Amino acid sequence: MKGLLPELEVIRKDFPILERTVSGGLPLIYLDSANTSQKPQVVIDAMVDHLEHHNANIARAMHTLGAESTEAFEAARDKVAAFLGAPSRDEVIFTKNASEALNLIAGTLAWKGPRQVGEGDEVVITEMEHHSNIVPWQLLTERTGATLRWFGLTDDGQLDLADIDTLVTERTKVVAFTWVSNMLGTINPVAELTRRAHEVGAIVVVDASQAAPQLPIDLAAMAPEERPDVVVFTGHKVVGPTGIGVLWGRAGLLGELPPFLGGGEMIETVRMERSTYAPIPHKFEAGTPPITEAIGLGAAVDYLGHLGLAAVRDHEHAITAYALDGLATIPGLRVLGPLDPTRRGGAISFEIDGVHPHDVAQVLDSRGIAVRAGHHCARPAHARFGVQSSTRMSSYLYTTPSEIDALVEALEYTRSYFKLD
Amino acid sequence: MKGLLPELEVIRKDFPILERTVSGGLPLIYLDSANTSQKPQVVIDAMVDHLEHHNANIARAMHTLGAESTEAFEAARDKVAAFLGAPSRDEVIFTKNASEALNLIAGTLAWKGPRQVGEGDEVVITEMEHHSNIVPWQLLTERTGATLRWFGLTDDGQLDLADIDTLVTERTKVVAFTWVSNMLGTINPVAELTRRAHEVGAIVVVDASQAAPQLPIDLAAMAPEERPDVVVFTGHKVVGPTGIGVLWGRAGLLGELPPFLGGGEMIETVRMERSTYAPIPHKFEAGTPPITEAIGLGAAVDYLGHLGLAAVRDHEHAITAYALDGLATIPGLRVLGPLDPTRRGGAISFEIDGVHPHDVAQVLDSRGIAVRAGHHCARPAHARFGVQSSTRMSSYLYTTPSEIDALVEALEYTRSYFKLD
Amino acid sequence: MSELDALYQEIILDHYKNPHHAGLRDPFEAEVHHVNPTCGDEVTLRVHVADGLVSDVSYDAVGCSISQASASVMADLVIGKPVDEAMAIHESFLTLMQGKGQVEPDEDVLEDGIAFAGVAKFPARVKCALLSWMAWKDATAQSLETQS
Amino acid sequence: MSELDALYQEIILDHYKNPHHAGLRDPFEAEVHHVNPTCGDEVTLRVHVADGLVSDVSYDAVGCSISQASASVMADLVIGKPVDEAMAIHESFLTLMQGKGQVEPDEDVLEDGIAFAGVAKFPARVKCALLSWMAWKDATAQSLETQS
Ligand SMILES: Cc1ncc(COP(=O)(O)O)c(C=O)c1O
Ligand SMILES: Cc1ncc(COP(=O)(O)O)c(C=O)c1O
Repeated sequence: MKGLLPELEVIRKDFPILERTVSGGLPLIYLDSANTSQKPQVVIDAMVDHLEHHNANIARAMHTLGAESTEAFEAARDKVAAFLGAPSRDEVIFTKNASEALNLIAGTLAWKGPRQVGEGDEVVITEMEHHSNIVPWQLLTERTGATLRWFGLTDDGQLDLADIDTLVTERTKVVAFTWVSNMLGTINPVAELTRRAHEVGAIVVVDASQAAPQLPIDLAAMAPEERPDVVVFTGHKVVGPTGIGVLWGRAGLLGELPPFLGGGEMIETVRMERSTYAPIPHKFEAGTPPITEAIGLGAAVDYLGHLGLAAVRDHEHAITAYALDGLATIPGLRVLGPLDPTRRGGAISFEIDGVHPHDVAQVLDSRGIAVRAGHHCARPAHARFGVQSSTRMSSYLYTTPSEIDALVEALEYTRSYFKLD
Repeated sequence: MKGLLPELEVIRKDFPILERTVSGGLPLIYLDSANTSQKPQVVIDAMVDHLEHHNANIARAMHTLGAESTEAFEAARDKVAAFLGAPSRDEVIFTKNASEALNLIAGTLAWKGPRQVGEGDEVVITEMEHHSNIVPWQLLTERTGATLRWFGLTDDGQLDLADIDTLVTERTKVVAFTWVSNMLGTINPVAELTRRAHEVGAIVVVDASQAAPQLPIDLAAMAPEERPDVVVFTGHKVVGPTGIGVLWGRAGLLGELPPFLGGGEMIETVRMERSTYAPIPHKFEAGTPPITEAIGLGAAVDYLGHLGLAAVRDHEHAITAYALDGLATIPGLRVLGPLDPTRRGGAISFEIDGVHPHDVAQVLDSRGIAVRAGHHCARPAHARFGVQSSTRMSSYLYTTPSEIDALVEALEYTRSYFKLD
Repeated sequence: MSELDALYQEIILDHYKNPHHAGLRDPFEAEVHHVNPTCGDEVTLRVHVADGLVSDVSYDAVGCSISQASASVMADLVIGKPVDEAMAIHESFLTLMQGKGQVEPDEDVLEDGIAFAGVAKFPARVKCALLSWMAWKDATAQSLETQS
Repeated sequence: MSELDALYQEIILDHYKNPHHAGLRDPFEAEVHHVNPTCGDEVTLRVHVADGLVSDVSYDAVGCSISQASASVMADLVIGKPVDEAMAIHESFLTLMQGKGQVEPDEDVLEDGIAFAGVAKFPARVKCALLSWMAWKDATAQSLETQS
């Protein structure tokens, strides 16, 4: 098959969990990578090496271990900056996950400052967002008296940009949207949306939680008017650990925002009456950061960089195309989202007439196949397509065509198990 | 020496980093545990086992790995609940560190709800707080128009409770203080302060970041009027990983607070117009939580429980008493904080006439001894004692008397290095 | 029997295909709406209590075979029973579900409900089986309050 | 020479015990206050620029031997120099400090400042050595703005 990563079997050996068996001895077929990715040995080893040999708190510590730990932590920031092509490494803020990163922006916009959102202002999101890119904006607008608006979706799972000029206006203070949908797989037109939002002076927040794992990103190479102001992603979906997320933000914007969490590390001077704050990135990193996790994430983006994000994307395209073909052979199966594999990400949500997604997932699990069933934290997008929930398969760089064959076969079996023929 | 942990040498073998050498072959003498503690093998192994064999996202996943991961994560919550003697396991919220936990409370009190803080209301803290228990309250009071007040300190490093009745009044909505000071070592009278605050209807927030590692805590055993409403601590100081903290809160109070971060997992139903929220603990756990880190923390509190917190406390007392005696032999050395070892925690900050703390720490580091120099994120307490910074030694359950001997000898050497005799 | 077959007992699939007492009916004292936030399964459920009896339970549910069948079996079991007895059946079902497969179900009490014994071995599905039971308990408590 | 002795060169300890140009003086166009948030070291620093020359630098500093000595050496080096040349010296000191011990210092440019070469091997102390230099750069930039 064209486009697959070379030496796929060797790559799979990097992931210890793929040796595992489930359901009484069946090999694990992990097709839930849009939920969380598996971890290569090199990421686990980087964390263990830190814990066993270099563990210390950072910045504050004046001793050898402290210096080693600080250097490793800040080197992880450099690696993440390189991964994103960030114009400056100080624009990379470590958070606990993508959700916190989105809340950081939405939360600070509520408070006094040049960017404060208030009555009469509007925030524009889309109907295909993950709950983590909906609820923070609901909280912001409810709490400040601003108005939340959103792009609807077309029947083939694209953003409906027909109303763009009535949605994005001078009242718009923020436009927030996902780069790649975790449910529909849709890849959104970041440059076009950003250009339009910038024309009206809005800031652009892009949720790259599903994009970062599978698309090359080069912020510095984007035209400034098409470059989002904020891009977030989460460590555990890019073969990194849990407990760490990333917010990249344009330095000028981050400088305008008031502090988010207060505490150690984010200060310049503290007096009981009043404190002053450190410059970015530290301004937004209160307390002891996820040190081991940042180091693990550094190893993770290095690993991806070594494979090459373009090669990972091609692999995802090849597997996704193959999967779409296979799924098309199942009677009564409907894919939700775009059908052109080159214009979508690797998450494929579908329903099967007559079997509830939970029941599909259960039968698949009994065959060793891990998929997700439910609303995938995208309930409004499900409602838009008139469904309560769906089954989702999501591949990643370690997925093989034969795993897709096994999925298709198991779906046939599911239909017969529930006596649908 | 009486009070030391039995089989201390065996316990030390649990901590791989203690085998390390620094500064060209010297054994590591780690006296910076109040900054962050070292990790036993069993904690590292629990994390590795999860990453290599059970990694999956929790709650959302319907497959075998997902069920295993969810069970391990929720079992960690049970372990933490047992560690604190929490009245209910649902009152245990995982955060990213103690700082986030404190910001969670301070942050949600700014918004509409029965506990909302506003103009005319007062928040009372103390002059010995860590910045993470100062800045969140400064942000809350500055942003809402409330007033921040604080307890001063006596010359021997105790809270000055003389003004308690003028400080804690019907205007007081929150009283927040540290259980054990990370700079002075002072153990504060939690029961007394809490009773008084409850009399005026204030909620009590206790920062147990330094207490949890070294004192037995049993919330259920406390008289309700003396039991704080919120207790927080941080994973990395209780031999657990970074990236995880704990907020225990009385269910009734947590129910009254509006959401903190919005996103996946914390919702009940999401519509574009409006969302409803899950009950605790999930209401306050937006996004993918620090799963591996929670599992590591579970192993950590199990490890401490196995040693017995009373035994750990006794060990700390014995080492602290021995250290105070040793430090008293150094000319020109002044300890900041209480001198009675049984009434203080194991962090000892001091200054030496004629040598700046940085320079002390540097010379100690060249002898393999790791201590902290600076303001230890407690700048107001330093200002109170008229110093810019101090040197801090902090022991833990793996500290031996001979390490204290080495410290005392190295301090003598420091004085001679800087030609102070 | 495979674990899968133990989960999807014939009884469950029958109730799923032909749910008993489905649809929303009058009269009722309380109506509740419960969701399983993990997967979005939902149930709207009404309870009518009269003379200490659970006179009617009616519902509108969207969800998987387990949650649908469970609603059907629950309605069968509690309709017409004294409230106390129905609550005891609820308790007994709850114990079965939380027993991780170690609890032996009592057929005299749970009737068709014993078919759910296999569900207890699938932690992720326990919530499905309990959704309508929890809704029923909630609605019944509210009904009793209305009356008092 | 041990690493410790390389850090605490005699020259550094001398400047620490007897800092040059210490104390705050008039006239000045800009006064800045810089802190090292990690440890709380502070410097208040004034710059007087006249006719393109750094006419005076005066300061009040609290901190460790490295940060104190660095302020003293810095003042020695820049006072009386044309602003451009002083900025070049600043650049050269910065390069030395960020060189992780790999950069060879130029004694003609840095004079006593070469004693800080050993500091570059201690990442945690680099900030100490740079505190007053950063304050000076900031204040000088402000002075020039005031004048234009
Ligand atoms: C008393 C006290 N409170 C709060 C904190 C903050 O903990 P963290 O940095 O893990 O948020 C610390 C430790 O740094 C502490 O010692
Ligand atoms: C598109 C998208 N946004 C945000 C998130 C939230 O990431 P996290 O749960 O790590 O905060 C996810 C994944 O769950 C996602 O797929």
